[in-house]
This record gives sequence, structure tokens and C-alpha cells, in this order.
Amino acid sequence: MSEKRSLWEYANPRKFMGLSGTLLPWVAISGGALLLIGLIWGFFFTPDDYRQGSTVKIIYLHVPSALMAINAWFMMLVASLIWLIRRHHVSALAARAAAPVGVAMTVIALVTGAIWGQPMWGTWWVWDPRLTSFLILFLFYLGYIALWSAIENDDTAADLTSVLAIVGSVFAVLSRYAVNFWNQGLHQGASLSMDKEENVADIFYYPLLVAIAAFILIFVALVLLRTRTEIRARQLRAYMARERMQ
Amino acid sequence: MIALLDRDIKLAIRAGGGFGLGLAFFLIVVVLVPFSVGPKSDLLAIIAPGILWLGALLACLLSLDRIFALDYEDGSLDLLATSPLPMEAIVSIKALAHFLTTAVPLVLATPLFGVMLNLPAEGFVWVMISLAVGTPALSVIGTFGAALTVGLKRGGLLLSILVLPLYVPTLIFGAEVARRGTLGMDIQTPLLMLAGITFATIALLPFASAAVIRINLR
Amino acid sequence: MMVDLGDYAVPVISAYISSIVILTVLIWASLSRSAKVKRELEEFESKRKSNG
Amino acid sequence: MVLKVSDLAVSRGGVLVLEGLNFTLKRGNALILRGPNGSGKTTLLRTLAGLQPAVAGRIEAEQDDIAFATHSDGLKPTLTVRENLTFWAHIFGSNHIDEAVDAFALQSLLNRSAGALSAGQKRRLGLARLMISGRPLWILDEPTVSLDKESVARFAETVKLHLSKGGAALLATHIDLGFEADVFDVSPFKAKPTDLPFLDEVML
Repeated sequence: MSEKRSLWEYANPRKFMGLSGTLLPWVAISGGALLLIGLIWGFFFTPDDYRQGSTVKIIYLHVPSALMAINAWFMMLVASLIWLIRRHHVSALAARAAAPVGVAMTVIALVTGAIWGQPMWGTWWVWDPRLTSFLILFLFYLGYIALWSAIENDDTAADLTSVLAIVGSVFAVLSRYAVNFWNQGLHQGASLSMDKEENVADIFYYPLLVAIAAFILIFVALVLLRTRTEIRARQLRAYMARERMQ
Repeated sequence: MIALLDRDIKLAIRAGGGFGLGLAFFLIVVVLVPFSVGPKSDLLAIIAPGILWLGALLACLLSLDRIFALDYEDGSLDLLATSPLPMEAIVSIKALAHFLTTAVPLVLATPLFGVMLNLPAEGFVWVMISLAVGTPALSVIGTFGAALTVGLKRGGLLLSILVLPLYVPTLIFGAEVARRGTLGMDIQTPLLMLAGITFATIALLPFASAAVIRINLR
Repeated sequence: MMVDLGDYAVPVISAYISSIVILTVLIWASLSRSAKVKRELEEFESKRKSNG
Repeated sequence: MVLKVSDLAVSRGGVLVLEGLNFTLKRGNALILRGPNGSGKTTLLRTLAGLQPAVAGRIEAEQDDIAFATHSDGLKPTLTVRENLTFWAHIFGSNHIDEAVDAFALQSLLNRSAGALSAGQKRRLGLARLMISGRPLWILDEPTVSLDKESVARFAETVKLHLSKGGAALLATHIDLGFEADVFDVSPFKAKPTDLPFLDEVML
């Protein structure tokens, strides 16, 4: 084992299947356990906020899911770049696998945000810059997934979605800025924000950290699982294509 | 390159749909809005800049799939790809042709539609300026979307889904220029942003569109 | 053991329930598709082997 | 020599179709590709024309030498024959369409819109585009589809003229064009399927 080993070796589908198969149960179990701990801790053993009351408990879902919604897109961007530059199939398939997980995270962030906003703002939906940005992110995910599923050839689909991920990222950042600009003055700066640091005292902070770690691990586990599925599906399609040729 | 632009404009004129389609859609939006929100002049005056931008954006969106579809189907795109023209030039010309045949008529028709929506007098010039500055970006971004979906059956719906979030910043800044201009407010920041988006997309996005077309032709 | 959620019991609980439902659906969908693809691939490979 | 292909492999839709191709095409010569439908002739021609990347091997040719013609002619039905030809002439940086018009007997059709032409006339118009391009290496995919006997003969004459002027042509066709050309059968180069198509093919 003295030969130099490079990280890129795991971009080989077979190596990836081996490694991910070993890792997956551990990541999944620890993610699930941490989620249980974080949510029970947060739900049962933290006090109410003096202004937000018990709605503060929603942060244990909202903040981690929002974080992962953005990070999932970022991971897809990095995976897309790796695919375009180094042509590792696993990378392209991992980006494809991550997208539905990112959608679910975005939806959780939107739903919990809306539910939190209802008692705070008196309405289910406000065009708050943050909520609006997540709505736009949701649309980017939809387009990305739709493009993947519309194209039959795997490599073409991987190339096109990678370019879309890169261009989309630029426009997503631009949209964030645009939405902030657009909403200034229309909506009084939220007097209560879940994400403002001053609202997150230590007693809320530690269970929140646990919940964030849980969401990260669950995300990794799901992406590993789904990438394994995509690799198998790809293998199956390759068999079928060859069957047809003979 | 001029030959390609010339041909695309000729095709748009002869096919009839070129100028007509976008304008007709713009007209539909402008006529239907008062029926749906009520005829009150003061309400219409407030929302007119936004409605005009929305109508222009939807009219652009509707005509995007024509940018490459016909050239793909009849093989012209293959032939153009093997011609001396670089693909970046081809997609830029296509975007320019879309701008000239779809967006320019919309900008020119804006005063008429502004009157129908009771747009305040100060608003006309700013709505037209914001559309003139912003619609090139819509054409260039739309060309990228059309390049992504070229060759796909039922690409139209997918094209709309892909382009929708990409249009958000342009719409926000464009409509903001129109709104603030109409109200006599300071328009410098949104106008600069709008111009920035337009120049940046014109400068950079053709490279992405060209790459995507090459992938799709393989 | 029940915590007093005060006036906001409904939003807090519905946020938790909806999030857990979404996560469960995602995990279930990922697992079932994984199982389905794995089964199909194994069937295909065993068929190939028996055919030589 | 205008085209030299060594150890070339091409794929369609991610599946290897032809491999180990070797051939050369010299000025003044024509090479006819044969092989059953679906054997990868079109894929090979598209690869040579630079529309898709080769999987392996080398293609030695100047991209600027190649004029490519597909099954479809790339004609605009609402433009006249003259406009269609002038457009392609401009794209290839020339103004002269007369020679091509004569070669394919299109004079009487010049002011007709391309949409009103018969299938054979359209095909002739599409092939006239090749002459206009002024490029020495013609890559033609099924050039005689929907041409009648007379037009095929005229087409063969045009190719011969092109060859005599130092051009070269690579054609995929089933019929006998009645001029001297080398024949290259692609069937023996059909790619052999590997044991595990994806997991083992995709290595680092």
C-alpha cells in the first residue's frame, strides 16, 4: 500500500460503490440519531423566546434546512465543475442525485418559514427577501431537475445541466441582491428574524448546532444512497443500450 | 454575420409570426389586465409600469423557442456549425435578431399600451428607456435557454421553466426603473444595475450558449 | 411529558409534522428507487450470466 | 492528402459504434462509405465534420476545408432559391452563385420560393450549396436521396468536376454513382461490446 493514492480514485464508479457502501450505514445512522437528539432537545428542553414565544422552536428545522438548501446547490455546482473539467461520471451523477434532496430542503425551509411567519406577520406568505430568494432557488432546482429528466443521453444531460448549474449560480446570487433591493421600503425590516444572531442565545444555539449536524449527515447519506442508485441505473441503461445494438 | 442577421429578420417578416406574435401577446396582457383588476384609473396608473414590463417579458418568453427550433429541424444549424462563423457569433446574432424582431416592436408599441393603462405622462419615457435597456438581456438570456432545449420534443414548457428564474433580476431592476421613473423618484441605482446586467449577459452568456449548442449538436 | 407551547402550539407542531413528513417522503422515495434499480440490475446480470 | 483517419473510434449516444478505422482520402479522389443502416456512417461523417468529438484516434484534416451536407438541406421555404443560395454564399465569404446555379440547372427556379420546390429540386439546391462553399473536401450523407435518375447523373457529374479541380469527396450512399471511387465498408469495424459497459469502461 505504499503507492500514492489520490482522492480522485474514488471518482472511479467501482471504487465509489465500495467506499460509499461501507460509509452509508454509519452516516445514515449517526445522522438519524443526531436528528432525534437535536429535535427532542430543541422541542422539549428549550425555553420559549420572550418575544417569539414557542415559535422559536421552529428554528431547529428552518435554519438547518435553509442552510442545506443552499449548500446542496453549492455541492451541485462543485460537482458540475468537476464533471466539466475532469469528466468523472460519479461527479455528474452525484450532482443529479443531490438535486431532489436540495428541493426537499428548500421546501422544508419555505414551509417552516411560512408557518413561522403566519403568527409573526399575520399572513402565510410575505414577499420577504429571504423567503423570496428561497422561492427563486426552488425554481432553479425545478428547472435543473426538469432538464436532467428531459434529455435521454446521459453525457449530454450531464453537460447541459452542468452549464445550467454554473449560469444558474451566477443568476441566483444576482437574484439575491435584486430581491434585497426590490423589497427595501416595501416591507419594514423584519423586527423579528429567526436568523439574527442576537435571537440565538446559547440555550437555543447548542441544540441548533446538533440539528445542523444532523441535517448535514442526512444530506450526505441521501446523496450517497441516491448516487449509488444513479450509478446502478446508469449501468443498467448501458446494458440495455448494448442489448439493443446486438 | 450580417447575412445571418438579414436572413433571420427576413424569415421573421415572411413567416408573419415574427413581429406579430410578440405584439399580439403584449396586447392580450394589456387588454385583459383592466378586465381582471377593475377599470379604476388610479389603480391602473399605479400598476401600469409593472404590467407593461410583465407583458413585454411574457411576449419575449413566448417567442424564444423559435430562435433555434426551425434551424435545428431543417438542418441549417448543423450547416452553420460547420461554416466559418464561430458558434459564439451565431448565437449572438440569433439573440440580436430576436431582440430586433420581438423586443424592438414591443418598445415602440409601449406608448400606445401605456395610454390604455392610464400610465402617467412622466412614465412613458422611463418605461421605454427601461425596456430598451433591459430587453436585450431578455433576448440573450432567452437565447441561452433556447440553446439548452434545442432538439427536445416538448421543449417549450421546459424552456419557460428554465428561463423563468433567470429573468428575475432583469425584471426586478427593469420594472423598478419604470416604477420609480413614473413616480419621479431617483432611478440611478436600478438603471445602472439593469444596464450592468444587459452588458454582462451580452458579453458572457454567448459563450455558454455556444457551448450548449455544440453539446446539443453532437 | 408535554411542553406548554402556549398560543403557538398549532404552528409549531404543524411545522414539525410537515418537515418530518417531507423528510420521510424523500427518504422513502430514495430507498424504494434504490431497491428497485438494484433489483433490476441484479436480474439483468443474472440473466446475462445464465445466457452465457 | 486532405483527410487522414487513423485508429478512429466514434460513438453515438454514449455507445461506441465504430472503432479502429483507418483510411486516407487524397485530392482528386472520392471515397464511398458503405454499410447497413445504423452501422454508424452518419455518426462517422458528423465526427469528421467536427460536429462531435472522436472517442479515440486521430483525424488529420483542416476543418476549414470541409463542407458538410446532411439528409436535410437547411433550406428556408419562405426564401427564394436565390436568397437561400446567396445567404450561404455570404456565410462562406463569397458572392458567386452562378457557377453552382449552372451546375445544378437552377436558373429557371431562381425566383421561386424554396418551399414550392419538389423534393428533388430541393436536394439539388442543397447540393448547390456545397459548390458555393468553395471548400475542397465534401462530406456528403446520402446525397442522392429523393433524386431521380437524371439528377443523380447530374450530381455525379458535379462531383467528378469537383474532383478534377483538385477537390475530394467522402460520401455515404447505397447506390452506384457511376464514377470511379474507392469503397470503404464500415461493417468490419463495428465496435465490439465490452463485458461491463459502464462500471469498468469508465476508469480514471
